This record gives sequence, C-alpha cells and structure tokens, in this order.
Amino acid sequence: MTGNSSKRKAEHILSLRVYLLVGVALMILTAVTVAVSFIPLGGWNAVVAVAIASVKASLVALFFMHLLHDKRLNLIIFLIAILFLTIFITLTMFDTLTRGTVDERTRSPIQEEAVIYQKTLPDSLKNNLIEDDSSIFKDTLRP
Amino acid sequence: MNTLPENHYLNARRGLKSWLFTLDHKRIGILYLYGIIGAFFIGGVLALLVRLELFGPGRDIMDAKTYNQFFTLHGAVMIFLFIIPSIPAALGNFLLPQMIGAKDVAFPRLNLASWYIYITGAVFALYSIHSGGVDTGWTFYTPYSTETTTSVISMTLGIFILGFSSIFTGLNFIVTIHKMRSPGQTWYKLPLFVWALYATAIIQVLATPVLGITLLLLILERAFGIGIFDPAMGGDPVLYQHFFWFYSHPAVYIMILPGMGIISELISVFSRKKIFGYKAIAFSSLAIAFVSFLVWGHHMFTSGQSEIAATIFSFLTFLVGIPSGIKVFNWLATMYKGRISFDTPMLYGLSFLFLFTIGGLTGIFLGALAVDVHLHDTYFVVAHFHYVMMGGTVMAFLGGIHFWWPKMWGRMFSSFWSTVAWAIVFVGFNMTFFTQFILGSRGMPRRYYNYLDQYQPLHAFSSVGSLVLAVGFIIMGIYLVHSLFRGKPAGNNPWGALTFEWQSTSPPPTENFVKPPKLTHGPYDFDKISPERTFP
Amino acid sequence: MEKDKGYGPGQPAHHFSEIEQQTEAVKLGMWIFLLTEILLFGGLFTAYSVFRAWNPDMFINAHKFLNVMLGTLNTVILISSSVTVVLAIRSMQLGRREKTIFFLVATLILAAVFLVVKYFEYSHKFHLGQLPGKYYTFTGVEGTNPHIFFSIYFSMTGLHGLHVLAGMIAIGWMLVRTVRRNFSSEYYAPLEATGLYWHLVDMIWIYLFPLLYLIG
Amino acid sequence: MDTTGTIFLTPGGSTIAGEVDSLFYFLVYASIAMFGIVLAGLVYFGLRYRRRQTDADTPTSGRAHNLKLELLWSIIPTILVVIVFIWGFRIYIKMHVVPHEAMEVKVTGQKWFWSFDYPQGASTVNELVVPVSKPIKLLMSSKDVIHSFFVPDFRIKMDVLPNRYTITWFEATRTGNFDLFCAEFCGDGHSDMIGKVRVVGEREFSEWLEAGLSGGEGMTPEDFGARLYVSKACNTCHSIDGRSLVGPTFKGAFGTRRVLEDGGEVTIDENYIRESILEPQAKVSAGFQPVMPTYQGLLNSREIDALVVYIKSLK
Repeated sequence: MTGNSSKRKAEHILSLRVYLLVGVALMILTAVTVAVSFIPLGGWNAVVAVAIASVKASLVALFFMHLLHDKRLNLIIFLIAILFLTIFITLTMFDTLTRGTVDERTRSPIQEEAVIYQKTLPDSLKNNLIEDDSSIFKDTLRP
Repeated sequence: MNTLPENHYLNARRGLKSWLFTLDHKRIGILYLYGIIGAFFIGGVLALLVRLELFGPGRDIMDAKTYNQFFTLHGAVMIFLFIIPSIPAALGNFLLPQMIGAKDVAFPRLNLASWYIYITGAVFALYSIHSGGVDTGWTFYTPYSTETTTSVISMTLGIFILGFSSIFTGLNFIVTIHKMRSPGQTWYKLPLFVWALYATAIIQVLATPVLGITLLLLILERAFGIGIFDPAMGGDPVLYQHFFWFYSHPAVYIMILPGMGIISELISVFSRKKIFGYKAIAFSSLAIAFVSFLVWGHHMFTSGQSEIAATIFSFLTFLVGIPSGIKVFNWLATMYKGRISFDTPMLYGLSFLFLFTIGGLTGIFLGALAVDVHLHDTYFVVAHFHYVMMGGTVMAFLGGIHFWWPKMWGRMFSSFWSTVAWAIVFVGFNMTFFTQFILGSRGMPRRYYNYLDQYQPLHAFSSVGSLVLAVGFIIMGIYLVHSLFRGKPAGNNPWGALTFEWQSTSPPPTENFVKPPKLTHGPYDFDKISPERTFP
Repeated sequence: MEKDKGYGPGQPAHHFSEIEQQTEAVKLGMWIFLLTEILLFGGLFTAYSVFRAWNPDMFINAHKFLNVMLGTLNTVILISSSVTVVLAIRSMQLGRREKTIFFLVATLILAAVFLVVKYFEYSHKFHLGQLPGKYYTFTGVEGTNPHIFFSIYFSMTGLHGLHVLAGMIAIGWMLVRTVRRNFSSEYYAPLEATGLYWHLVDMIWIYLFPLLYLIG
Repeated sequence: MDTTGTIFLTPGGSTIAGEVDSLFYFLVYASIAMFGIVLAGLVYFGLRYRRRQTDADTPTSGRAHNLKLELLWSIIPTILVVIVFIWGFRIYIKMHVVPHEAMEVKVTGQKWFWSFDYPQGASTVNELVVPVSKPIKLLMSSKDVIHSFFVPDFRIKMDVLPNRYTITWFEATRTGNFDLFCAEFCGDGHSDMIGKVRVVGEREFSEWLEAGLSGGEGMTPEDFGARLYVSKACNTCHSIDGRSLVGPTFKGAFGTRRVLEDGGEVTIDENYIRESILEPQAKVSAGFQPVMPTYQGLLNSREIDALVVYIKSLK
C-alpha cells in the first residue's frame, strides 16, 4: 500500500486459452439471452435478461479487466460503484412506486398523454371570442 | 530573526508561463486560490446587492427579474465556483502531498488540466450573465428551468464542465493518498485533514457524475423535450428533484468535510494537545460520506414524493447527524487540559465550533418531518445552510488560510488586524443570519423579491449585518495583501505544529522537501514533544 | 482519461519512486474514473427503471421497433473488440510489439463497424420519425408516451456511442505510442488503462442490449 | 392551543399547528441545552487552559480516549434524534390522512395567482374562504410550473405540481385572515403570489357562498370590475397608479395606442382588452414578457365586461 512496497510482483499474464474461452462464453451467453427473449416468461424475462447480462459483465470484469488477480482495492471500487448505483435506483423507486397511498388521485399524472399527442385544442379554447353576443359591448366588438 | 529561504517554489521559475504550465501542486493550489477568491468576490457582491434590495419591501434598487437572476447567480457561483473547490482544490492541492511527504500528487498533468477545466466551466457559467442571466435558482427545478427564457443551457453546461474538474481533483487525491504516502506513514498516522480530503474525494467521484447526467438530461429536455423531467411531455418533475439531490445532498458534505478536517488540525495545534478520538473523527468522516448518499429525499418532504419515501429519508437523515455530533464533542474534549492560544486561525476554529453547532442543530429541525413541512423553503433553511456553509466551511477555510498563509508565502500577517477582522466577520455573520432563523420560522418564504410589511424590521437588520460582514472581509483583504509584501518572515513552523509540511521551509521548495521527511512522531503527539514556535 | 503518458519505458515520473508504484497508481486512477462512468450511466439506468416501471406495456410495444438482429450483431462486435484489446495487452506483456499493433488496429476496425451499424439503426429511426421527445412523429406504437422510450433509447445509446468514439481516440493514441516504442513488457500502464476503459464501454453495452432490445 | 405566538412562531391557527409547535419547541429547548454544553465547554476550557508563558512548551496529556464519555455523547444524541424522528413522523401522518368529512376545495396555482373552486360551484382567486372548525381538504394542481401552497399560521405546506394532484388539509381553529404564500420559486411574480385564507363562522360562510354564486348581482359594472380586479388577481401584475409591474399599468390606458412586442401597434379598446384577457399572448405590449395566463374559463362574459368598464374608468 505505501510508496515503497519493495518488490515487484510477478505480473499475471493469463493464457491465451483463458481469454478465448471467456470470449466464447460471452458469445454463447449472448445467443442464450437473445433466444430466451423470444420465450414469453412474463415479468421473468427482464429478470433473466439482467441476470445473464450480469454474468457476462462479471466475466468481463474478472478476466478481461483482471479483477480476479489484481489488487483487491480495484475490485472494491468496482463494487462500490454498483452499490451506489443500486442505492440510487432503489431509493428513487421507493418514491415513484409508492405514490398515492393516501389518496389514489395523487398517484399518476392528471393528463397521461404528453402535449405532442394532444392534436386538438380543448373545447374551451375553440370558442370564437368575438361571436359571444351576450356582451354588453357587442356593438363595438369587431367581427 | 527569520529569513526567507533562498530557493522556494515561488521563485523557482518566473514569468506568467511558468505559472500557466506549472505541474507543481503548490502552484496549482495557488492558481485555484486566485480562482475561488475571484468567485467569492463576485458571489459576495451579488449577496450584498440581494441583501440591499431586501432592505425594504418592494423595489429598492432593482426589479424582480434582476433580483431573481442575482440570487440564482449568487447561489451557483458560491456553490460551484467557490465552496466546492475552495478547501479541497486550493488548500488540499497545496497541502496534501506535503502532509504525506510526497513530491507531488499522483497525476500532476491531470491536476493542471482540472484547473483549466475549472476555468472553462467558470467562463461558461459566467457567460450566462452576458447572455441574459439565469433566474431558476441554483437548483434548476423543472419545469421552470425548461420553460424560462433565460440562458439556462450556458449555466448548466458550465456546471457540467465544473463537475469534471471536481471529479478529477477527487480522483487524483484518492490515488495520491493510497499510493504516495511516505514510508512508514500508515493510515492511522495520517493527519485528519488528509482523512477528510479522502472522504471528500470519495463523495466527489461518486456523486458528481450523477450531477453531470442530470444536467445533461436537463439540457436535452430543454432542447428536445425528451419527456423525462417535463410534465407537459410526460415526464416527472419530482424525478428531477431526486436526480438533483442525489448529487446535491452529498455535495453539502463535499463542502463541509474538508472544513472539519481543517478544524481537527487547528484545535489540536493551538491546544497543544493530542487530538481526542483520532479514529472516531477519521471514521466519522467516512461514515458521513456513506450515509450522505441515503438522505437526499429530505429536501423533498413537501415535493409530492410518496409519504413512505419521505419517512425513510427522514429516518436516514437523523443517522447522518450523529457522526457530526461526535466530531464536535471530540474537538471539545481535545481542548480539555490543553495549552490554548488564541491566534487568528484558532479564533476561526472556535467560531466554527460555535456556528457549526448551531447549523447542525437547526438541521435536526429540518430533518423532522412535520417541522420541516412548516420550515421548508423559508428563510429558516437559508439561515441553516448559511450557518453550515459559511459558519462552517468558510470559517474553516479562513482558519486554514490564516494557518497555512505563512507556509504558502513565507510571511506572516498582522495579528492585530486579523483579530479585528475576525471579530467583525463573526458579529456580522450572526447579525445577518441568525435573524433569518426568526424570519423563516415566522413564515417568510425564501427567494422572495417583495415581502409583507411584518417582516421588514428583521430584513433590515439582516441587511445591516451583511454590510458589517463586508467590512470585515475588506479589512481581511487589505492586511493579507499587505503581508505578501511587508509581512515578517514566519520561519518554518510559526505555530509549533507537528505535521510534515512544517518540517520544510516556508515557502517550501519545488519538490516540497530538501530531503525526504522522516516520520519520527504522529501528527498530534503533543504529549511527547512540544515543537518550538518560530514566530514571533 | 489518464493524462500521464509522458514517461518512457524504464523510468518512472519524477514524483514516483518506482515504476511499479506508477503502474499501480495509473490503474487505480482508471478504476476510479470507471466508477464515475458507471454512475454517469447510472442516471440513465435510473430513468429507464422508473419509466419502465410506470409504463411496462408501452416499453414492450415500443421496443419491438428496435432491430434485434443489428443489436445482436453489435453485441458480438463489441465482445470481439474486448477480446482483441486483451490480446493486444497480453502481446505487450510478452513483448510482442507487432502483435499489439495488429490487435489494436483490429479493435479500431471493430469499433468503427459498431458505429456504422449504429448509424444505420439511427437513420432508419429518423426516417420513421422515431425521434426523441418533441420531434417524435411516429404513430405505430400503442401505449402512453412512447416518445419517452425513444428518448431514453437515444440518450443511452447516444452517450454510449460517444464513449465508443472516445475509446477509439484513446486506442488510436495507444496505437501511435506503441508504434513509437513508448511501451515495453516492463511498462504498459497506459495501454492497460485504456483497455480497462474499453471493457467498461463493452460492459455497459452488455446491459443496454437486453434492456433495450430484448424486453420480454 | 397556542394563540399567543412567540419570537420564533406566529400564533397557530389550525389543529395541527399546536402539535407542530410542541415539537418545534422541544427542538428549540433541546438545541439550547446541547448548544449550551458546547458553549460552556468552549468558554470554560478557553479560560481555564489558556496558554501561559510558563508552561507553553511543556508536553500535555496524551489521553485521547474515554470510552464512557464517547459512548455517552454517541448514545444520548442518538436517543434524542430517534425521539424526534418518531414524533415528527406521527404528526406528518396526521398532516396527510385527511378526515372523511372534509370539504374538498380544488386549488389551482398558476403564474402568479391561486384560484379556488368550491364543490358548490363558487370560485375565487387569491382568497380562500373557509368555515372555522371544519376540516378542509385541498386537491391541488398547477397549470404551469411548480408552486407551493404555504400558510405559515396553519403550519402546512405542499408543493403544487403541474399535471399531478397533491393533497393537503387543515382545520382552522379561529376566525380571521391568514397569509397564503407560494413557497416554490416560480418566476418574476413569485413574491407577489400571495393570497389570503379568510376563516369565517359557519353562517357567514354560507352567506358568502351564496353571494359568490350570484356573481355581482346588484352592483354597477364599474364596482363589480373593481372587485374583480382584486379578487381575480389582476392587481398582482397590473397597477392602477401608473407603476409598471410585471404587466403594463391600467391607469389611463384606455383609448391610447400601444406599440407591440412584434413591432405592430394597437389601440386599446374593448376588443383589445377582451382579447388580452382571453388570449394574452396574441398581442403583447413592447417591453413586457409574454407571461400572462389566459383567463378563458375563469371569467364569464359579464365579468369581462365589468373589467372593461372598470379599466375604461381609470383615467
């Protein structure tokens, strides 16, 4: 850890076989995840997809990025990144998924659709302003 | 009588180019110091103008539009250009390698690059003044920030760039602390300022990228209406607040933790006493760094987030208060049976204890759900964070500046005038901001240009306080600049401290030490040795 | 990325006491940088999770307009490029400079192919009006606010694409330095750091691919 | 219930205020106690252990631990904050669980005024009139940006979001006028988005409701317009004394010609006023921001007429 850690460690040079095997495993897993996505599993599809992706990511991290043999600190840093990302997603979704417990109406937007889909103006805006003849100024209003 | 050393980092090379292309961490620290003092000046003038406008209700010196731009700019400049880089980038850069007996930080070019990134970000941020100002508040809440006609993109882009500066500084510090410590200097022999910088750096690298993506999404929302944050486009403004505070709450600790580190140094040195509970202070910094990521939702108790989320965030918020409390008691215990001297740095250290305690305790008010509902977005919040940020970080920063001033320049400032300035700043600060606690709990909302007559006396009093504060800072500027030219040489160790940097000359040579320093004692072993003061 | 590149084989930079210390420092620095990258993308993953949880059906309907074939192709390309990068580093560890050059060039080509495929995907979507946000004009997706899916799609793949581009620049620079004989089996820290960065870019795509293209 | 108020808090006016104030004061006293300990330590140690010439360079005690003390100052604050959390949480739940019998008023925030719609059909702007001792539920939403509904005396605050409902409630304990603020920054007129909650007796409330429904019956158009000028919050942005606020003044405006933002010119007549009320962005006066909201649906024809007459009368 300190500046003068005396001796040089022998570098880990992984064999060609390991790299190629990991590469092949990644390809196979890619094929598997694509295949599974065409089998309807309901909500489980997402779980399986993320699980396979995590296995692939672990392979990349452990072998290609040498975390298996490298200094432990680098692995810890990687795990910290995952941990804080998890915190971010989890605590945010604690809010977004538990809204409206006290009153149902506060759960979702009033107008679900965004403005770009609302092709027509609301009726109240369509009224021709001038044609309103109940006004006491109707004589002075220009047509 | 002390003399300045013949060769030191300031006269090693001369000319503007030698500064602009320097890789010396000390010079980069000084460059940062110039930058943040400039930012503090701009932010301070804006604060004064805002306070003057608030002297009476209605229009005093500017219209609502200008006022809104000024308080936004005051917040953004003070936070992103001043406080966040203040202690880590200026003092930290200057001191960290010296404190661990290294020649430089791990990546000197990255260090210089981060200063240039800082300047670039500052240019973008300040360009927004020219291109129409920004009136959203420093929080850029959507949908206001997506629909206002002012120049939000320039400002957010500037802050996005500034984020990289902050990330690179943090990255550099972590690697430096891990890999560059001098032989025999184990973690528990590090000065607590280094621990504090370490905890700060962790937050910087973890939180700042989220600010980056938040501002990027905000820019995309403005440019393309991508619909993540803008309710009209199907987005959720409360989600924006989650994104924003995931960075900005930990950022509060980016601001205060290094200040706490300085206080640990000051209290121990000026009490000539071994720091009480070294490990407690060191680990509470790390604990704060971790827990600070779990509490952001307390900025949103009235925002429309779910009641369950609010409850969780409130609970977690109280957890973060405890390590801060532990630190305060540890500092107090350090003074017990010490040999306390009241030099200017210590005066700022003691003011920190005084003001930060008030700031911390009022934080408990804001963490309590029901009370926060009343106090949220009132002047109580304004007062609270000024007590923590200005009463905490800025006091610590000033303490640190005075403490290490002789190390930076080799010369000492006037003891008399520095005490006078301290007293004025302390009084002015309390006049300005304690008043605002009362304003806030009586219901005065923040970011108000105009206000009801019942708040006028308190507002006027607060404005007068801000003028007092300004006088203090003007005096400080004068005697500090004066000391650069006329100050008496301070000697290597004017305060009688034990950390590495005081073993070198003042100012130190380019590679910090003439010969590698030897670790013969811990940073706070005042029970074993009492080093002589070389000044006066 | 690492700016410290000026130290030749054998000699550590002036402020390091030995080359081992410098190599470790560069790697640690890179890992911290990768951490910031993960959290940068983290914001987009959070946005994705939140909106997918709100509108699961719309996500399913909208994702059908992404081309699984091209997505799979790009996944294979990126994984292959990760393999070529590790092989480039391994060659340098063994002191085979020519092989390193070969594998780096191969990586650059694969990366370029990835971007070309991405270009065809993008231009097809632009053509159909599946643009992000308010420029969205496509009408074929059922469900609420499908433009949000495409906003997220473009933000995620766009940011990732920028990272691919940055990675290509870094690898190109490493290629130049390898050609200039800046590295040896003793000192190749920048090469390794660049490799780490490239693997992260690959790793992020490994998540983006199923999350965007393979929704149930 | 606390109706006197202190230096820190104004007198409470709702059922929840008393509870919030108790916790607030608990916090004040606990904080004073904690701060007292720190301050006493600072002052006592500072005086007692001042550095003196004689002992300046002698070593000090190396004692840096005291387990009992450290446990004490970790555990006591922990207990205190847990109490505060639970206390705050219980009141917070009360703030959010609305009594069933509550009367529901729809609150709309927009730049820069509040409008209130009653279930009986009446509607007001910037003045929420409610009966005393009756729970009132507020179903709130915004038409533009985020606002925040804040009545300091009731100790309630809730953000008002665009395109989403939020809810808060209160039960006033005494009659009178209470300030209503917008507490979330919403632009140039943020600090003028001030309204009033008028708490009245049960009978007065019923009378007010009826009068509100009749809509200016028995008043001259000019008087009615003057009332609408205030009650519909025109006065937030348009003065009647010649000052320029967010919008141009009404004083002496009628019949004059005005340069528009797009370079055109227009005479201020009945048409222009009417159009500006219903379609404010159509012809914006030069030098002013296009920020006025439409009053479409908020004013009926008779009310618009009354306003036109009123503006005409402001010479």
